Amino acid sequence: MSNRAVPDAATQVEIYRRMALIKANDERSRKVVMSGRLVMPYYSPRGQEVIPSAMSVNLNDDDYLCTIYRGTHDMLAKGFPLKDLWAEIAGRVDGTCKGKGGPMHLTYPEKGVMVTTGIVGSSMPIANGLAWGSQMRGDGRVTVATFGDGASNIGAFHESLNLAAVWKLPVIFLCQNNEWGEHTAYHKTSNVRVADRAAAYGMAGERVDGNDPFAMYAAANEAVARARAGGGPTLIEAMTYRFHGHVFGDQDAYMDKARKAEAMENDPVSRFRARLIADGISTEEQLAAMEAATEKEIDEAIECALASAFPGVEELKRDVFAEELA
Amino acid sequence: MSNRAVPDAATQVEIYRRMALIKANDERSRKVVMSGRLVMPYYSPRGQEVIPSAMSVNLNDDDYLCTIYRGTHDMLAKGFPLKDLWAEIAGRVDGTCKGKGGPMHLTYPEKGVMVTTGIVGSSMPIANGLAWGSQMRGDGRVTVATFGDGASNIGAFHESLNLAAVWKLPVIFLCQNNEWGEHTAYHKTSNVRVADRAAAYGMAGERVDGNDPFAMYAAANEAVARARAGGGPTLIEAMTYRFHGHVFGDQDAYMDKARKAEAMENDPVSRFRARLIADGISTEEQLAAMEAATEKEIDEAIECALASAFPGVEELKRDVFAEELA
Amino acid sequence: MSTETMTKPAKATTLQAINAAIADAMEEDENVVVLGEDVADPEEGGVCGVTKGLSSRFGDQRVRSTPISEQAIIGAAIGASMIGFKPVAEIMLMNFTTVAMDMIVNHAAKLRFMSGGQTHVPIVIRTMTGTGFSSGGQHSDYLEAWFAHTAGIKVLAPSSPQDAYGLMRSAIDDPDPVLFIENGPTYWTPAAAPEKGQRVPIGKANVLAEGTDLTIIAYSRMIHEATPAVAKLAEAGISAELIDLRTVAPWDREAVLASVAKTGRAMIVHEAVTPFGVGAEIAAVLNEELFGKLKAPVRRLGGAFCPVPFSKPLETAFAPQTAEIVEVAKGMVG
Amino acid sequence: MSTETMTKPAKATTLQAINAAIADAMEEDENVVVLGEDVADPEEGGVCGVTKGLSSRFGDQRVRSTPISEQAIIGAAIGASMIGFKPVAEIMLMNFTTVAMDMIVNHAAKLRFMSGGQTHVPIVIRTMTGTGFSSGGQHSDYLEAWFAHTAGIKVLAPSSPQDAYGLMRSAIDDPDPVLFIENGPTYWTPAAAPEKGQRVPIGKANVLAEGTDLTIIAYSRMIHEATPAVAKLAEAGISAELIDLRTVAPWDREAVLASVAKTGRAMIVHEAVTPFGVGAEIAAVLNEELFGKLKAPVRRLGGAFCPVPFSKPLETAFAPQTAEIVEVAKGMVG
Ligand SMILES: Cc1ncc(C[n+]2csc(CCOP(=O)(O)OP(=O)(O)O)c2C)c(N)n1
Ligand SMILES: Cc1ncc(C[n+]2csc(CCOP(=O)(O)OP(=O)(O)O)c2C)c(N)n1
Ligand SMILES: [Mg+2]
Ligand SMILES: [Mg+2]
Repeated sequence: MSNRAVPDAATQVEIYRRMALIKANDERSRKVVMSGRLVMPYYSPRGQEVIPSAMSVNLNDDDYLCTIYRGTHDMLAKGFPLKDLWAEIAGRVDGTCKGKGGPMHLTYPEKGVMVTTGIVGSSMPIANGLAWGSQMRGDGRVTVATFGDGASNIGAFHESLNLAAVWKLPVIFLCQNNEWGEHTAYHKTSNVRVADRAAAYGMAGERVDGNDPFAMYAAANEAVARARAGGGPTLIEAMTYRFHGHVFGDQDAYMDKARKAEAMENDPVSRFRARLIADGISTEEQLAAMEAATEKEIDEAIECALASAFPGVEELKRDVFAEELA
Repeated sequence: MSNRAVPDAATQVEIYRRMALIKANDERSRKVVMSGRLVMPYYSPRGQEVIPSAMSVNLNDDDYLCTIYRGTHDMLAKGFPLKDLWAEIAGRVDGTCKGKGGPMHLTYPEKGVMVTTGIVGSSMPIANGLAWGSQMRGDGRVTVATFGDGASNIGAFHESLNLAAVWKLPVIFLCQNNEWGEHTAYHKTSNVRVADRAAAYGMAGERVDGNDPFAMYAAANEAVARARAGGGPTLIEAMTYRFHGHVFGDQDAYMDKARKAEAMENDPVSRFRARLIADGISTEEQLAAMEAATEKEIDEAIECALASAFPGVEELKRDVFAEELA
Repeated sequence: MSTETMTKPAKATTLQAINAAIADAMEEDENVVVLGEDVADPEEGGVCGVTKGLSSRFGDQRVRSTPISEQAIIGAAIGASMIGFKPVAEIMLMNFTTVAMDMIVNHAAKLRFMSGGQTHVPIVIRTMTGTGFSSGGQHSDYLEAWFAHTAGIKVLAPSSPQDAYGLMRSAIDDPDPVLFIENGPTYWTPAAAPEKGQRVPIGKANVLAEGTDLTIIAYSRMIHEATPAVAKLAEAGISAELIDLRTVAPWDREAVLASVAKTGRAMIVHEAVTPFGVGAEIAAVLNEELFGKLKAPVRRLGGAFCPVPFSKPLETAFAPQTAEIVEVAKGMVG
Repeated sequence: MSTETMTKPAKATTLQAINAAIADAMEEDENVVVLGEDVADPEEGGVCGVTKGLSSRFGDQRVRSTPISEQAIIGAAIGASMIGFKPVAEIMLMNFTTVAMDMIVNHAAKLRFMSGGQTHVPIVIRTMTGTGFSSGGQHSDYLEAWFAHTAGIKVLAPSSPQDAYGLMRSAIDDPDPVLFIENGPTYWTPAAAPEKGQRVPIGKANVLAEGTDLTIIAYSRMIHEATPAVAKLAEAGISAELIDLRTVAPWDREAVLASVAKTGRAMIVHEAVTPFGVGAEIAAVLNEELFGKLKAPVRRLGGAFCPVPFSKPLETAFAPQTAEIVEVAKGMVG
């Protein structure tokens, strides 16, 4: 494990940029929902910023991602443009899905964001198909399926990991273990670590500290290299913690307060920020400027979104099939 | 492993009796279907006689069984009466299900045969429910779910094993690995042994020679003891071989001839028969008499079945709900 | 709401009514058990709290939170029900029945028949759905027509706290599998509280308003769109009869036919997409049974034929609304 | 049957026609791929051999036998289709769609809409079903009404080798998901062979017999019960028009309405259970569109409202038969 890949300075900064973007976007999202300016089910990814950031710096735009309702962090890390995202969650016609998909179905094929699903476990079977396509084409692309700890107990997980292993598909199963599936603690729903299940498919697998950018980068780097080299799938269980309730409005009384406070104290975003400065990789000024730029981008995206029109009812007849319905 | 339970002489004979019954019944079934006297999809369990025989001698009548289309061996070993069975597969009103279920849905609660399913994987979720009931009642009963190697790749397997492990249910997942799922060889559908998957649930599990009555008895005995003692579920992968095609009529051209010939030469029924005599546990005369009695019983069952009437069309309105339909 | 306060002539919400119905059934019969994701109290009795308080009161064995494993949930309910338990299983949202269809359709609904009556499956499957939460395409579908098209399972869809209570009690009493459809957006709407122990019979519709010009047949949330429509129609001089189906399968042919025989006109309103929906069956039967006696074609108002859209104006336009009901009714009578 | 022999004015079976259609499509378009349990040649091209020869001819990558994992099968098809492949996925029997409903309904059917048209899912899901094999309750169901009630997926159900070929070609051409329902018991019935390359348009019914007294609307195996019924009715002096729907969703309203407008009487025949079945939708539309113009109530003949029974006399009684069609038709016209 000592010879694992280490992100260079520029990559570290880039990982941080994505993390900071995710954090800022989440804070703004919660504010906007809280204020009632936007009404939507909002699943905060706060606390899970490292995972997709350290993963995605190992990916190209044309690598594929299948993510879930709790997925804005995955998408933003993959390069999903803020404007297309905000207009979509505002239900506007300029949204990436013309407002028809909403926060649980954000899609942006240009950056490889192929599917966002609201059905637990369902990112995985479809990810296999994308990976199978890449395998048939030999285009060297990698597909990442993200999902939660709770999703590791559903049938689709099993069928998908098995098929991927048998077919040696270039796919990465990225489990973000935030300790909770809605109100239920992971340890109440399984006797084992998620990563332990890789062995049940003859697949590479590991548990990694998903809040440590270096560990996460190394795991992602190896999994991506394995997939690109035709070495087949990898199951990564990235340990993290969900800072907020399951969905916006959930008062999270079921979450242990001390554990939560501890996790928030160890906020991976501020920790990594401090480390970048301490290690001389970046400076306070540089990071502050980056963060300010991000805030501005978010401002603009929200402004654009709210200025965009709502789709007309004729959209009910469109995109059901290729041909518009009569 | 050296201290494993060994069946006593009477139990050995009883195991053999069940095996011989299964074999005789199978041979007769194939003959009857071949001749066209009965028309039904018939899934021969020939070659798999040891598994349910060595399992069921560890069970009581009120222990539960959920089995599958390829299940007459499981049922007969559990005590399913031949007459009720034959009348059912003949589609007659005296059949255990009045002819409405047929060979894929044979049910006989008196002997604990609760469910026979034609959907791959579906014996397991329901077995959990029976076991959960026993757990709530504290009645000490054990539930056995049997299924094939191919079924270990379907979602229901995963969900069921996980739930059983987390809830510590008194259930045994008995995988009969006959190397084939329809026309597909198991090794093409999974990179691992079925038993290796027990670890993915924190469950006891082992692969055992399912054609060796001693090994199978020991594994079954331990699993049953564990379940009765509140020790939770066990996954047993019992290795065996399917002597015939998937379903009657399947010419099994896809099966390797040498492998099949070898398996048939090592017919577990004749092997165990010879051993019982060699070990002085029984004699040729005793076994021959037993076998003759079995044949007679089968004769009678078939005769009864064919003498029974077909159900009337009014049965289409019955048993849909408790109340007859108008 | 405790079950005590329920006996007072008070208000209750549907959420409270369902909670009370399950609690009262559990109190009376120790074989009633509850399972599903988050249903126990350490998990807050479900994301909406429908089963809140039950595990604290009746214990961890009888009220069990499960992993996210819908096939395992329904399978466990089926197995336990076959040996005398009366499980109330939750599938959090109706769209998630899609991952448990084998258990529901091939097993729960069929085991009685396939076993020739030797076994039966007295389970209640609670599930919630509906437009209005801006949840989009995978969390809002009404799929009752699928189950109504399946022999061996009953389908209930109450629209009020009283019916929710009474139908839940009847569902738990029932010896066969029952799908119990709850509408999310109206969970918290208060209305007359149910009486403890009261049953609403399965298969019996409820005439909510009597009228002579046309019959509006609806269920679940659509009752709340149809009720104001009836008032508006009255203002316009049109006398509409409103029937709350309550049970979708087996639906109350007698009550519906009697009403439409009287009014001569019928409109069916549901939130599920129109084509091949519940409205089709009712329209087909009405036309067959009242052939030549109808004064106007039977009309169906259902959801638009598309996945449920996210964007608010589209989501609102997707499902039938009061104004549309009024307009169509006027067209029928005028 | 090789695709060459198909161009001759020969006979072919539906099984051969489907095989040829897939082979011809694979030959023309390298993006056409096949997956499912046992579909490759080492596994004999499926339990009935529908895909026999394809993996030998087009290679192991393009024709893949899978583990028994229906969710994974449909998921893989969906994913590959989103990036330009045209997967033909097999779900061995229609009852097994129950374990893949989430993938089919929540994903395949909805991704185009939910993505605002950015992605689409051009997959064909082949599945087989039908009474007649004595397979009992879990292997014989017609569930087409479920999918017809789902926006975003098309449903085909051919009754002849020519239609099977032509519809399969159209299904593979189609940019959206298509459920292709094959009837098992008529797989081996020979009839006029299809022409190579011929398409049968999706959404177009076929008038198999012209008549003036009533219209019989059917599809899949029921065509083979209705065809002799038309002959028997002719003997009795009743002129029946027989429409093979071929596409269940979107069904050909124009053709059906035109025919019934002419005959004034309609009967719908399907093997699926009657309540909430496809017949309900057609009856509802006919009554709405031809209100006051019908000479008799629209009749529906479907499967008995129960799981499919095993026992032969019951299985036979379950599904509509020629004699019943004749009898009902006589009652309508007489
Ligand atoms: C099949 C299915 N069952 C239940 C749900 C309801 N549900 C939504 S999110 C969730 C918890 C998922 O937990 P986990 O997989 O750990 O992901 P996280 O939300 O923690 O990111 C549940 C049960 C669903 N969406 N799909
Ligand atoms: C969900 C589902 N998919 C497919 C089938 C078709 N099928 C019936 S038996 C079978 C093979 C099962 O193999 P295995 O589990 O090894 O059991 P065996 O037949 O060898 O006893 C298949 C694919 C089915 N019955 N159910
Ligand atoms: Mg989680
Ligand atoms: Mg097998």
